[in-house]
Amino acid sequence: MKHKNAKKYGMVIDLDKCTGCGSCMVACMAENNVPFRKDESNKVLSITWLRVYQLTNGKPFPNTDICYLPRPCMHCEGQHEGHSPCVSVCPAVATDYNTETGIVSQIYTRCFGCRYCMASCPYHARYFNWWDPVWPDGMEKYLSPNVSPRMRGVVEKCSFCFHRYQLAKEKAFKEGRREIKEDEYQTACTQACPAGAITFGDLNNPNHAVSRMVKPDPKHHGRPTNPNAFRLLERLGTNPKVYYLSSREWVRRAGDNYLENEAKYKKTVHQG
Amino acid sequence: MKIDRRSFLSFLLGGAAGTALSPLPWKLTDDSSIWTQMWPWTPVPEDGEASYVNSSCTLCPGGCGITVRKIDDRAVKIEGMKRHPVNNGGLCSLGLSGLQLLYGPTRVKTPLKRVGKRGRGRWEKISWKDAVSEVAKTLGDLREKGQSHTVGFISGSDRGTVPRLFERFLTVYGSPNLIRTPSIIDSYELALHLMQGAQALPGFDFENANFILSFGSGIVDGWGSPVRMFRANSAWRDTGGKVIQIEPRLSNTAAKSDKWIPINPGTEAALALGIAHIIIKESLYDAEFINNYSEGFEDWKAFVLGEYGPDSVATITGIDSTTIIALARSFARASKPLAICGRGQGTTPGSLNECTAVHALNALVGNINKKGGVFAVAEPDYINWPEVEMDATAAAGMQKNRLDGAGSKKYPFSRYLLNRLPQAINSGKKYPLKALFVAGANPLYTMSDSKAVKKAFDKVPFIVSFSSYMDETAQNADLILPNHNYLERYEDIPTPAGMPQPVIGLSRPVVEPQFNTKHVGDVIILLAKAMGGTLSDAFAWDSYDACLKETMGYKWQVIIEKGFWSYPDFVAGPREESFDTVSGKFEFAPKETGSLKPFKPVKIEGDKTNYPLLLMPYDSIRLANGAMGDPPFVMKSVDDTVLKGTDVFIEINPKTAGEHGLREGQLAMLSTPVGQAKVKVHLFDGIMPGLVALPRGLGHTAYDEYLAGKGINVNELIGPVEDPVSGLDAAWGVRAKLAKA
Amino acid sequence: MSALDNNAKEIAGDAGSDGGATSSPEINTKEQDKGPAGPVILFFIVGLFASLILGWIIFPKLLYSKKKQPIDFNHVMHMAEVEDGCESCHFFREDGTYSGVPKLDQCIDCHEEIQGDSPDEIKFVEEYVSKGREVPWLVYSRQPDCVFFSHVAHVKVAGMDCVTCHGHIGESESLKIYEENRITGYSRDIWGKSIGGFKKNTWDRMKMDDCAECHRKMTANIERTGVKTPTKRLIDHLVDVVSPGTSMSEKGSSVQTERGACFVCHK
Amino acid sequence: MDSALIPRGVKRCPFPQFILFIAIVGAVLLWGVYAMLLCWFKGLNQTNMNDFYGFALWIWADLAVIAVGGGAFFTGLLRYIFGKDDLKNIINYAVLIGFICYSSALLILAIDIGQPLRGWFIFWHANVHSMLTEVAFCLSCYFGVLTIEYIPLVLENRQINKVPFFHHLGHNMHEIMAVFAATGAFLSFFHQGSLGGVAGVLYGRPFAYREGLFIWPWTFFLFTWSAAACGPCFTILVTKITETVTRKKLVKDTAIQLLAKISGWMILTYSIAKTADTWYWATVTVPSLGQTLMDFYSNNPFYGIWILILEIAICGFIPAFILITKKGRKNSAALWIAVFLAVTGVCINRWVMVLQIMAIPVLTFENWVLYLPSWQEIATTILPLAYGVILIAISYRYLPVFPNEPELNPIETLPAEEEEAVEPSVELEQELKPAEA
Repeated sequence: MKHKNAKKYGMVIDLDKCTGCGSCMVACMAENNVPFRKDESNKVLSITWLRVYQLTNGKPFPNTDICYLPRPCMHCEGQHEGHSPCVSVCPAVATDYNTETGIVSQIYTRCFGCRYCMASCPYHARYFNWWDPVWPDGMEKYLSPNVSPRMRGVVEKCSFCFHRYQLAKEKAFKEGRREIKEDEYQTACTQACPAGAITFGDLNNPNHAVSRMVKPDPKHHGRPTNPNAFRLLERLGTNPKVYYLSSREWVRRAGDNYLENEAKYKKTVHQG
Repeated sequence: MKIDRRSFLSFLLGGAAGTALSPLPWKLTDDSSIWTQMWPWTPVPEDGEASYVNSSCTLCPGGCGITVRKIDDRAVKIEGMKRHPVNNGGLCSLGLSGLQLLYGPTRVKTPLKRVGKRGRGRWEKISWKDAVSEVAKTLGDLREKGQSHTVGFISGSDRGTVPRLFERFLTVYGSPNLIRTPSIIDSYELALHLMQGAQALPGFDFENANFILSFGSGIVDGWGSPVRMFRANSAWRDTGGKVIQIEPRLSNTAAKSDKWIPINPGTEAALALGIAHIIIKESLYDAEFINNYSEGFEDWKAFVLGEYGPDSVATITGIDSTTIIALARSFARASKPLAICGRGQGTTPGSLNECTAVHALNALVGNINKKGGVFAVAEPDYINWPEVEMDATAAAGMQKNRLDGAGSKKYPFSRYLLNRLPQAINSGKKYPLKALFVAGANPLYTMSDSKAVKKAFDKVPFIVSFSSYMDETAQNADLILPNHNYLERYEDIPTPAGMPQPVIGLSRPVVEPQFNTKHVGDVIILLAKAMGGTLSDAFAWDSYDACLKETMGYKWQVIIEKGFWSYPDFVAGPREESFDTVSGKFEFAPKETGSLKPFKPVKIEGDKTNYPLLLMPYDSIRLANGAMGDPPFVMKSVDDTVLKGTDVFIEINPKTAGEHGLREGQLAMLSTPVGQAKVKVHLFDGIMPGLVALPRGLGHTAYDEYLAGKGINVNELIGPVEDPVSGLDAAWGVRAKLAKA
Repeated sequence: MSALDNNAKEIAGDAGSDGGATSSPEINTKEQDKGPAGPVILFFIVGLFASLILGWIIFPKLLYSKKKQPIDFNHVMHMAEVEDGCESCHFFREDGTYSGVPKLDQCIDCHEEIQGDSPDEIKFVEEYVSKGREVPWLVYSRQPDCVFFSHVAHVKVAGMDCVTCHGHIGESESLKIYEENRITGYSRDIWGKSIGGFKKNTWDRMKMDDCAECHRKMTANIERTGVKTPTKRLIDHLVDVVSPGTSMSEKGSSVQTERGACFVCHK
Repeated sequence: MDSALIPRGVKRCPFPQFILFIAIVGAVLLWGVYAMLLCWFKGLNQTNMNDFYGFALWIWADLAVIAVGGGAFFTGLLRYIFGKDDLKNIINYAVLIGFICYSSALLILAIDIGQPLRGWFIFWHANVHSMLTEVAFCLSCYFGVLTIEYIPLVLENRQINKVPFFHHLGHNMHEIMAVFAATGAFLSFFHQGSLGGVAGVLYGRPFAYREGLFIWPWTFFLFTWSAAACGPCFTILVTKITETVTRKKLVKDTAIQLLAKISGWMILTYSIAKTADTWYWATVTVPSLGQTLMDFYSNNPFYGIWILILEIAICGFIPAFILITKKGRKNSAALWIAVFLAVTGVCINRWVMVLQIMAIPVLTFENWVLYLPSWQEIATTILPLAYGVILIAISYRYLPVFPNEPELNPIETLPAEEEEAVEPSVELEQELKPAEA
């Protein structure tokens, strides 16, 4: 159902600007009390809500090209609002889609660790706490009270720094406002990106930078009409709220699966 | 009454029914699940009042402004300071994870004195009083014996009040041996000195440039002030600025650039001169500048035109001549061109010839001290302390030649030559080093040819580390006098690397000192006072904080409020006053440097027959390779094609790997004339065949378990190569061979 | 299993018809039932009551440990001294966050010196104020770490009073014993004093369901589209009990539960 | 020693031999229990699962045991609803196998979740949209039904049956067994289907997402169908194994043959449906998502196209053809091969529908990730196997699982006098013994 003033928070990541420096990853970990272990080189066991992938065009020297692609949770909207791949499969309502913000939440204390949501997510944006989170003695001092540390045995993922939305709301309430201003709510990665490659805001607001950058087409579930913009795995119909910009054709093509010699956007059929 | 089986069964049934009707099972079920939600071993961060403190990051020379979020007295997050002239809100991954250093397990928590053999990691805690008096006694003894010059001091910087305190101390004490850790800045300072007569820092007006010709500089790999470079790079995307990246490997910078031109490693100087050749031949240079403000152009012109035709340059560099010609034209025709050098992060100074050739390119297009160009930025002159009074011992000590040979007849222009120190100590030709102080540096990790460095350090009988962390150097020290962490102390941060206008940042205590540490400035003052005499006189301040406040004078109020001091009305002097050379003009061919000698590539170690490959270290912004190592979060961001478990990957072209019969992920033995190491193979199309690249920043033996013991320190495989003019380390690689392991 | 089985004396396969074959056991049963029927039921009742007593009376005593507050506190006396009611001490910070239990800083103005001669006051000043130590209050209403509760949304926006959730603690002259759940570590006030989970007043319990209960009522009040008949209300209620979230009466922002989205109150 | 407990008319091995056997299997069981405790107390880091393999060996084992346990519901359905009386001779064993399979599945699920103490959230905070919720509810309910179906058999133990209450309870339960069988079949239909749905609804995973052909997710029907088809094969297989181990004929051929024949036709129709589904998926669904069939079966060392051929052709059509032909199923060796292949086939199907889904990268810049289970995972997966063997051994020894056994294995000698003591009800018991009474 539609709410008055409903927001649809989304993100635009300019891959031409992204340098792959990893600041977003670290800002995210620092903001969200993400634990770490002695060896984090096994990436299928490493909790990185936002992971920066390295893409290569596969061409031999000297025509090789690489591109970095930061991948937070896509906060998929699905084919009808809230039918993201993960939300409907959770047997205990531990993950939820909020129609007021468009954010897919994860409630760690409700989650009992069946990992069905992980199996459902094609982006591998969901992470399981295989271990108890342990901070070296004294280091738990930097933990933020605004995000609860997760216990062993539950799934966690990017929340679009929802606690920042909560804090912004509290401030607005204190000042007698019911709504927050656009710039009051930013994710930690957006804020930290030294290249200014990430833009975050309300996709429902046609005047906001995120809308202007990608020009989402509301008739086609927000598919970008900017020819340089794309979403990951567009044709699965997950309808992500994270958009990417790239001036390089091969990068845009890497965002989805295409048959050989296939034109870029073939009309796809989805059932939901 | 007989209790038979049926009665008992009946009792049990009743009990079951009653239990089901009581809250017991249901509440226990609920509570046990709540227990899992509140496991006592999962920490619960305490809530409190949020506040923000502005400070400056000193983890690298970038000088970013930071805003630290606090909850009551805990620092919980570091963010980039909005509207800071360097970083305007952005921050690199190292800066973002600073709290892991502040609260981390690698902190040295109290002064430590070595027990047993050096480097064994056995320590005893000692009091600050004892520690200072022990150092004072050692220094006093040396001074009494007239050996004050045998005391050395390695510092990560020579700018700002803290390094100036070191310098002041050594001067009054009587040792010329203050050594700054090297970087491309050394070469640039020399180039500016020789060509412009300036004792200044190089400043680059990237924000106003629109055509960047980068000779391997990692614009987005941590060169200069990293966050500022990221911002500039993004601004070029918006404004249509172009970046041309010249290097043999597809670095992140190369990938982000508008054009990547692979070049035979080590031949950048030739390419710069080749470009100059075209510009001169086609008269694309800035005649106004050349005619009015330069000297020696004709000689240089003859030299360049004679030796550096596009075809011969093409042979040297491996870049075809049409590309060179096109490159030269687009560079010269761009409205705001800017050429820069310093490979990767500028970790090594490199060849002086190369630096002057690149700088000459900028001069050729009239790009000196001009919007969008290169500036010679004078040190902000806020440190005006009373002159020191030196006693006879000090004067005698200061008369001695520096141990590293900087300023000697051989290398008259260089100020610091840390790369020559191990050799000087190991050869024992000059004089021994009897005591060594290390602050803001980790030479045992960062200096190349680790074995030789270790050997040299072993010969120094007394090593004092001021490190806040248990780094490699601290681990091998005799005494650790731990400095406050950068979030616990005051310190001024003068102009970050590469800034075109002076800025002074302020690092300030964000939290109370967590451990029994002391500001290194305070320790120097205490030490001076303990030694008495002229030393005591030269350090009249009560504390470092008092010293800093006094030094900053009227700026203090502003800097404490804003977090930095900038010179808003700063304008570079007119060109007439820019050059302080003998001629008063820009010198294209400073006679002293022999820059008119034909280009000879830096001779790197190893012979081609035994070592058919070339090993180049590469820099990644996700791997801190200076005095600081990666904190856990940054280690976490390192890709699994760089490090897997404890194995580091070398990058190698699939073609070269094929020739060696190596597959992706295979173990191999990498050998150089300096050392050998077991590595894993990562096939990477973006690297020139015949090359092998290894990342800097791994292979730590100190710090915590999150960093130590992972990968290889590339410095174990590569040694310094002296630049014939500057004496600085010009090595860009080393010959290598690879065998299946 | 091939060894000789010496029990097998009966020849199998002679299973005949089953008609009338059940008579003898039935008789047996009846005989047995008649005799000890009384004691059997008695045992049942004994078991029933024993377990009921265990569950309702002994269990809660075992489950909760009793802790005394470090010092006593008189809300009534303080309320008389301040002008702004609860918010005088339990105030909102600039950024809208709620300060909760006062820190020493707030007390120090009046309690720099010992006020009066109560032993608690003396202890407060000597043990805490003069040493600069915060009082380790045991907070009755402390919610678990996973809960995000916005006081400002409830107090400033919704205009609720403190009593609705916290009860009449402001009218207390001394602090009650703090009871801590030995398993979960929570205050007993979260589950409520009644071990059965029953409540009379809004402030008797502070579990999620209690938040939800009130929210349902409030949403209904705010977004009422038509008056519900008692039957409709009953049906809705039943639907809600049987299958939470499917009731179409008041939709919240959650796609899954159609109540308020989980992230509103969780972090 | 335990002769008083052993059903009449049958021969069992000596007690020490039995104990030795139980001890050996019990050791395996304890090994599994140890691994289980490790997983519970130390967490799932004991496994080799990872963020790509959120579902792995255990979920496969779960799906597989439920599929092969499907023999219980399908045999029950045929026996009680469709009145295939011949199957009365195997229904007890089918129920027992089903009971073992379903209790194992529940146990594995309890180990598999990261927070076992919160496992009940799936019921209390159920999300009705989730396939897994449906699985959990149906699974538990059907486990309840199987327990009810198993209890009468337990009550038929010679000593228990002496207690009149139990005797009557057992008798009355038999009377209403058709109701339970119907309930069981209904529940089974749903949870077998929802297990298929578990994979089929994953529209973010093109390999799992099987749409089209009338209704979605199509895996719902395929799973039910394959369980109904292959479950009885597992029942036959286990019966055959039991017969081999005990060196006795335990079930009449008529029952086996009937079951085999029905299975055969089920497998055949299933294989056709599965082929159609695969065809539709490969030619319509997958290309619409920009991929080709071979994208899922190449570029990795394990999941080649062979797995598809093995699953559908070798383990689908071949056993189907063997079982539908009279000659095929009459031939003992062929029957063995057929039921073995059919069971393998359904297990492979469940394997690919769990593990291959996880292995396949959907993002173009991710790679195949293969997985090897840790010993803890293997031990906990073997644990239900050991438990099943023990339960079968005990049931076989003490319960009249095979009503045909005394008939098929007449005992020549009549020694052992001690049995005289329990005279009065002996005849009655014998009369009541067959479960179909």
